[in-house]
Amino acid sequence: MGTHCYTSIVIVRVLIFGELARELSCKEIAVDVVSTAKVRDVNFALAAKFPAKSQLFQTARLAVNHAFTSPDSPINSSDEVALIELVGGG
Amino acid sequence: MGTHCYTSIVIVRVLIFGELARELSCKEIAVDVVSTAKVRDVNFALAAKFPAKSQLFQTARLAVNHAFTSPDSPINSSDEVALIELVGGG
Amino acid sequence: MSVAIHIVDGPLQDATNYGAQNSLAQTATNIGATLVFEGVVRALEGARHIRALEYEAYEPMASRTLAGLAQDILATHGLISITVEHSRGQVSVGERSFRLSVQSTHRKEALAATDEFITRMKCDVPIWKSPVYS
Amino acid sequence: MSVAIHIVDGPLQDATNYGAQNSLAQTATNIGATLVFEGVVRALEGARHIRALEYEAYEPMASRTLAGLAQDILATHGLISITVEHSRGQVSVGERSFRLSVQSTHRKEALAATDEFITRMKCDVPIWKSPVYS
Repeated sequence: MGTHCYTSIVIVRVLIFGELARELSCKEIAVDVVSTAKVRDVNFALAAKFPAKSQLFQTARLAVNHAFTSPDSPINSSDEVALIELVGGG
Repeated sequence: MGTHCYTSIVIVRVLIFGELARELSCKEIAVDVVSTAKVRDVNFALAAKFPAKSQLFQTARLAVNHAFTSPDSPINSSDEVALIELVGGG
Repeated sequence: MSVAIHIVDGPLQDATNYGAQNSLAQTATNIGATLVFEGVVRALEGARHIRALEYEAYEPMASRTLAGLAQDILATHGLISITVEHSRGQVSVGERSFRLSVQSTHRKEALAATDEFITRMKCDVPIWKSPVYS
Repeated sequence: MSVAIHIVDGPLQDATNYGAQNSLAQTATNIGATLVFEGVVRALEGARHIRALEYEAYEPMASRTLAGLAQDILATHGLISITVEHSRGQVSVGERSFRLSVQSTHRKEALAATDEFITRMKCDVPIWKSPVYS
């Protein structure tokens, strides 16, 4: 009579730009998070996937659906997530 | 056997501008100073001539021959003196 | 009070309507100062010579963030108008990639607004630049 | 590095050479910022409506003082160029009486130089303005 834990996993795609995109040779990173994940869990998943860039990814600002959001905001696989860091327009 | 003091007097013309010129209805003020006078003596002579504006004239900056000068500089009747105060270009 | 944002492909052209000559100024008689700041691509990026900068804008967030920032700066500094133009794509050395045009009643707020706008833009607006070497 | 001073009769016309488009910029590839500040005559002087301002310049001291100030600001802030245009005579509401154009490597010095130039100009340069009422 055990307890069954069902935690569904969703894939979140994170757009990256500029120097970071060139360095990693990609424009988008896909990470797995649990379906109840918050924005900060996406940061942690990115950091786990790229240990060499752990510091950057843990603290990077993520925009969800074209707006900056709180690390506490919920996240869905249908959200458009973008890493907005190292910008320098002008 | 008294001592004779000869102090020659020179006339210095001081150009004025802007509000002050309109208020006094003139563009130039002539004052008498001794021939050994310094720039500050011109200030004092102006203040003595217009007691109601004593404060302004005692402290006003005078340009001599188109440059700001020290109150200690000598002054001659041939110098072009201008009162540069209350400016506000731009 | 008005805000306008333009993301332009390639280098910015000459501004056609500067300061007091534009249509707003003909009606807004409380304009006492206009300020136009332009960013120009320099030949040196760090220690290396470049030929151009390539600007990448994440749209529509870039335009939205610029508009939100402009609205905020307009309100905070009590400006009369603010217009932002930013390039995307390639801009060669000597060409302009950014123009901020501000109208205000006095000079102080125009200068303070320009300084704050550019500082915050560089931090918050998703536009990236990459050097293009010869 | 260059300094230019122009005392102009009546209102200033549109600037013909802005920032990166002028001849200096075509050779000076370290220009990263250009700033153009314009002073515009406002309808209200204090609480009263005016029709124009009348500017009176004491020449050649006005031009000399502007040139000395511009040279000093250029050197202190490490600017690339500075151009000053100032009206004398009558300038109507909505028209421009002053333009300061600065070229520099970075934005910070352009903004700081503009602020300091105008503050010191208002104190030291023998140009007086008087309201003209309707």
